[in-house]
Amino acid sequence: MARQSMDKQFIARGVARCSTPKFLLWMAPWLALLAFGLYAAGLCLVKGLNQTNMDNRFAFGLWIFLDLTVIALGAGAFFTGFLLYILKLDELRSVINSAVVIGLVCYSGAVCVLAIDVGQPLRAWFTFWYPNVHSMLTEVTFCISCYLTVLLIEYLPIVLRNRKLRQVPSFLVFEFELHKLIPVLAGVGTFLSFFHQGSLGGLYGVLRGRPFAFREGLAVWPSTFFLFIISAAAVGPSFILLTTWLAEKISRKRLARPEILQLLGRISGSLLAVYVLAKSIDTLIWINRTSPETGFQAWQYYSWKPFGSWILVAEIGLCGVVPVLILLAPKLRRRTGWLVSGAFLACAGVALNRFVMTVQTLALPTLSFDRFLSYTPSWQETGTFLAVVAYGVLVYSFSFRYFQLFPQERELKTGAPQVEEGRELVGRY
Amino acid sequence: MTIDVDRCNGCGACMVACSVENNVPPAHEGATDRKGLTWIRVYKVDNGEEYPNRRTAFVPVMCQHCGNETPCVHVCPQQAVDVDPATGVVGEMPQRCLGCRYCMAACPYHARYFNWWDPAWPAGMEKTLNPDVSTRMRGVVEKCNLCHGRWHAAKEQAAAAGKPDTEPVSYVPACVEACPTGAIHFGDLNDSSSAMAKEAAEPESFRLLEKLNTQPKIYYRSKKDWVRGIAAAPRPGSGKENGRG
Amino acid sequence: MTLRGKIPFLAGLAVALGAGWVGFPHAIYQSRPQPVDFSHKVHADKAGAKCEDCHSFREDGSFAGLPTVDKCAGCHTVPMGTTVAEKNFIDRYVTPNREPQWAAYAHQPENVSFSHAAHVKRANLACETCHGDTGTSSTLRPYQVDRISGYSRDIWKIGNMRHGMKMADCVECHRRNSLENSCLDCHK
Amino acid sequence: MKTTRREIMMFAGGSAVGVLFTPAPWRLITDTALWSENWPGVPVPARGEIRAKYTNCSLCPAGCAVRARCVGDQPVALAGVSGHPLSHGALCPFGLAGHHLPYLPSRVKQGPVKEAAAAVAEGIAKCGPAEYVVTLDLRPARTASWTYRRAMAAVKNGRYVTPSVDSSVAVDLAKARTVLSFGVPVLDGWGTPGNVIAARPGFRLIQADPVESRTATMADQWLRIRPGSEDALAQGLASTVTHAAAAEASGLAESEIAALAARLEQNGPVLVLGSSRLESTGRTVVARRETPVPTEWHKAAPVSGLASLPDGSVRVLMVDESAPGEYLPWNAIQKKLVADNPVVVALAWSREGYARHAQYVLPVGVYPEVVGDIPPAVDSVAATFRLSVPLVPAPESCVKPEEFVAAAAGLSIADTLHERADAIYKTGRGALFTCADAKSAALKDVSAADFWKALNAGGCWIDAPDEKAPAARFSAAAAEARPVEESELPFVVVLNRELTPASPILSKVYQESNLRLAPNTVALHPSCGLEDGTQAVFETLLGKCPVRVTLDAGVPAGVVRVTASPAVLDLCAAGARAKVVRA
Repeated sequence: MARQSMDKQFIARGVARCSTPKFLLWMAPWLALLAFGLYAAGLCLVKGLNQTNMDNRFAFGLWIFLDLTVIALGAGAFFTGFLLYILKLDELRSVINSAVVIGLVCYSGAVCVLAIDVGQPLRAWFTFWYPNVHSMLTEVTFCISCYLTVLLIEYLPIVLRNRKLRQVPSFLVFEFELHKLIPVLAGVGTFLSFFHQGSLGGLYGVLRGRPFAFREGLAVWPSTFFLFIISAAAVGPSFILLTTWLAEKISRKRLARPEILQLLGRISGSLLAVYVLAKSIDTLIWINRTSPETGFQAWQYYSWKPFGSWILVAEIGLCGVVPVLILLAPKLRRRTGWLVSGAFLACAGVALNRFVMTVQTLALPTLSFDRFLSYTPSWQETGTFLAVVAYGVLVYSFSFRYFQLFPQERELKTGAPQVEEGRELVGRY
Repeated sequence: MTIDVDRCNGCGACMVACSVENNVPPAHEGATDRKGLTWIRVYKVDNGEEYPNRRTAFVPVMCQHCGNETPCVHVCPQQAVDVDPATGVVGEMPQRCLGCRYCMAACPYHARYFNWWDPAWPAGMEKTLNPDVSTRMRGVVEKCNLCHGRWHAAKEQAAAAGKPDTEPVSYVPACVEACPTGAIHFGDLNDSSSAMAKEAAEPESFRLLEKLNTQPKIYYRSKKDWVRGIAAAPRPGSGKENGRG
Repeated sequence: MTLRGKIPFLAGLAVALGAGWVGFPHAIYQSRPQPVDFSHKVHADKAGAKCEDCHSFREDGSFAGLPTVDKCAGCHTVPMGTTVAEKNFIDRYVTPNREPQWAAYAHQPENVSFSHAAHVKRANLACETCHGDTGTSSTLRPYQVDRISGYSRDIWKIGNMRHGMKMADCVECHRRNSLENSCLDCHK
Repeated sequence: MKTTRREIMMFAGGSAVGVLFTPAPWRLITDTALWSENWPGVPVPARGEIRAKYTNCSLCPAGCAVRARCVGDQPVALAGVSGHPLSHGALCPFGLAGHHLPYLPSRVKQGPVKEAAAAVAEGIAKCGPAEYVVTLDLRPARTASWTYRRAMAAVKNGRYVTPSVDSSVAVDLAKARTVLSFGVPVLDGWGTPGNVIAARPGFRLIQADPVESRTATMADQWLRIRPGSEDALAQGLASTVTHAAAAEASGLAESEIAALAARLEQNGPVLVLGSSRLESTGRTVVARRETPVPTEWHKAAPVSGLASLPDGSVRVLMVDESAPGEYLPWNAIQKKLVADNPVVVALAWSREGYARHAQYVLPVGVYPEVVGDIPPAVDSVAATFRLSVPLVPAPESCVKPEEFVAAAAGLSIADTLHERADAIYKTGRGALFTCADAKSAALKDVSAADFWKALNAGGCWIDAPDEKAPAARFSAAAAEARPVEESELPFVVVLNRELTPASPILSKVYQESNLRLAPNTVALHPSCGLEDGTQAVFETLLGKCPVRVTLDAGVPAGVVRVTASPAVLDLCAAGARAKVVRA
């Protein structure tokens, strides 16, 4: 009882949260998953990467693919920050905290997985000490690690504004100081993440040895550099939209005004439109010039089953054009179902794009006498990634419970008694 | 370096000699042709026909030592790979490598290999390791460097003999020495008077995936048209797997 | 906040700095005495030996490094001096023809291919450039090895040396003289 | 005063900040990275003076000359000796890794020597009139072989048995303009590889082979005949049967056979390998002069084949497996053993051969641990004498096979190799090739002592060319493929010769690539219904053994190509029928 009341003291005033046991019950399965994942990761670290199903030909596997995806989805953090603090789009204040947590989760998760993905983690810091400035990976490493620090700093005020912690005067002061800093951080963050989202794209665009991925570009950057930036910026808001909606469903509360979500949808939609256009143009150039010049007829890439041309259609059409249409149509946007599915499609589209860039690139043969390869991740690989998912859910739930992720929640609460009712009932049992 | 595909009878002497020279460990029992360590690998290639028109050839593939925008060099985040301006050899430092495997994704010739396991020799066999080449550890990438151990030895002898370091030293890599049919030749491509440069210039010489414009320094030679055809991109549409070897 | 309030903080700071600057540099090295108390000085003066006389090159140009005991036996089958060290050396190693387990101060990591021929014969570097005044030392200091990496302390510069033998030191000199500077020139 | 939680936290904070301004954390991350360069599990090669030693490879009858690169005394790499008159500087993958063999995990290290000697003595003692004491020698015509023959002559009912009896028949590749090979791996380890490669431009190679073997790949003409139809084709070409019948059996077109017959007519001299039906022409097959032996050795048992022994007659069997040679299937040998506990002693360094069947397995030295001579290879017209010189010492526990057999027979032997060298020297014939300077000198110009010294430095004596060497012919060799026996098992066996056991480094060509067919692997046509890499069971009428399946379009449907490891040879000969089922 005592510790429950203790626990309650941490929960922000004016918002209702479920009982401690219920909360723990919710956390338990995720903790279990996390434990399992950490075991799998441990195996990879102790016994080496032979625990995975990657090999000399499939040098990158599940991990890189999902890292790219997760980071793209996490882009919401920087992009919302950008809109809010730089473009002064004030409505977004109501989701910025949530966005920051999402970003933090995605980036820290990705970095952890990367640390396991390399064969010699003890030497990872060489990249900082002996950087090869020509390597996109160097750019990625620098930007991601810097931006992660930024996110941590952005996360601090959210923590410090916790009801109990603010009682420590010095914390309060510190938080206040930090707050003045936030716009600056947002600026820096934006710059950094713009860069590494791009570099992640460049990662594959520069592979002149892999005509399927190789792209021409502007200056030192291949076109994928810019495509990744736009696509990330486009799905970032969508993902925040999705998570907010999920949080509402799970916690059975209204956390942000529908207008906000629709705004997110609109932003996402319009950017996605730009992306789809750019992507199509890029693809055409690639099919007609870039690829043939390297001696590879583009259509032959799609003659290796199962990666037929359907994958191109799915990526640009189904998961590109369709969500654009949904998210840009005010009527559909107003209907939560459409809005959410639109956002989901957008995210799926970018995930698919990352999959194509990583997995399909490596599966395709380059020499006339080697063969199309397949690869299925080992349970250790999958487990390790599940750990990241679990970790994400845990951090988010924890933050949601104890910190103010949705400033609007309090006023919305009074506006929505019936939901409140339901929660109370649930709470009692 | 030139490799006469018509002379190669696929015995594998080069692969063995290479592993012995460069302290490449025997396979872990879990290793396959996709998780192995073969700095030089002889592929069995056929023309896709059926008997009696079926023709087969053996193609040794090692690091092609690309000269132009060497794909692996500028992707490495921490300068573990470089091209020696003097020799044009693409060198790789396993002790600098962090095992991100980005270079492997970048290499169109699949000439780079990752140490998926700790290196292990049967008890006592570590006595037979070559002192001129350091053994690698698990979790790093390695590849052919044209037997730099032998190169060092040659340089040292030149130094001891009082020759100036401007003078190019001569040595042959283990695979060249081991090839019983003499299919592999090694020499200085820059020296246009050398037999090497002449061979490379002959019409029957070709390089793998030349259109990628990576300018490999390994030239293959064959009088057979279909063999020269392997230099091109995969035959579009042919799902047929001839990736044995 | 009052100064008094800061005291614990400052205390912590002081302790950490002390430990890091004074304690750690000692703790990181493990020190091991050489098997024989050998005096380079005596051999240089009395025997008039040059470095190459004992640390010789082989015909093929490779460097033999530390001499084997039979080389010592050339002179020391019976004591030449009166020192206990020499007597012990003869009893323990020369007579039973056992190799002393010398620890080479300048032993390079396994992945380094250092050619004495190139540096001594071609570039005419003096031994002292890298080995400091070991050649004139009258006693062998204990061999100090890094507990974690297992590398000799001399790799990181030691007192009487002009510079260490880290890669940075090699590269610095190679740059200055615009010599080879690609990885595999010096790494094996 | 009492310390508050706050003070402790501030102290911690202070030290945290402080540490960052000391070398400690930075040195620690550097050191851990350095540690990863030579952490446990990464062996460090021994340093030392580099020397060259010379020997001759005794792993197969070719006996190629070898230059060993040694650190101190330990060989770390092997290579051919360029300019060598026999091996022409070539070395096969197995020879290149020969210096690994002493460390094979499958090596026999200990053995009941005394017990075995006692058992043999007892066996000899109670050997009945119609019972035999047999020495089986897998590598005939060595000096050790002579010791065995003398020993077997010394014991009552002694017999000396070898897998193939015509070790004095030689092939003259240089003379041949056409080589017709029935499944003989001419370009893949047959004869002396270097010599074959040197002679290759001189002849047109026609390979009759059911599968696309490495030789078939490199041949000028590949005839893909039905497995087991070698004999029929040979008869067709020899016109002992009609071309139609031959075509019927071999699956070739009748016109093809006619054309081939015509070509053989025109492009003589023709050398026929792998079949005794067809006559080689133009003295491409000749009788080689014996490498001289001391006259007192001539009191020796004759060379006989296993077939010459009646079933159930062998009381004592001593098998010398020290030098790999042709393997006789165990069931053939077993038939010859007496019913009531025969004594079988295997003198072997590997557990993979007869060691699996013998009741006494005695460890012997392996190449390059032991000294012994290598008889001339089949493609060497002149008699030769070269020694395989030890590069590393054999383990204490090892026995010398010839000494064991001699002792059992009560024959006292001295330094037989030296004796024979002297016998050769007395003839004054031929020339001596020395490896270090790659020069040949007439034997007359060399002193006996230098001769012996040179031989122990990998040198090689080559007999003077024998102008009037009579044409000869091979007797039907055991390896010759016999017609397919009837059985409902789906696959016909085609054997692939690999040297087993070999260094683990051969995993490069066996496991880390499919360049060669690994000992425990079978190759099947992709249409066989099994996936590449499946673990399966290879089964014949005689038994089964586990194998890995690899698919190869070069193997016709209905044929299984399997590497002839002892385990496999115990189950089947070429042309046998087998099935391969998923394990």
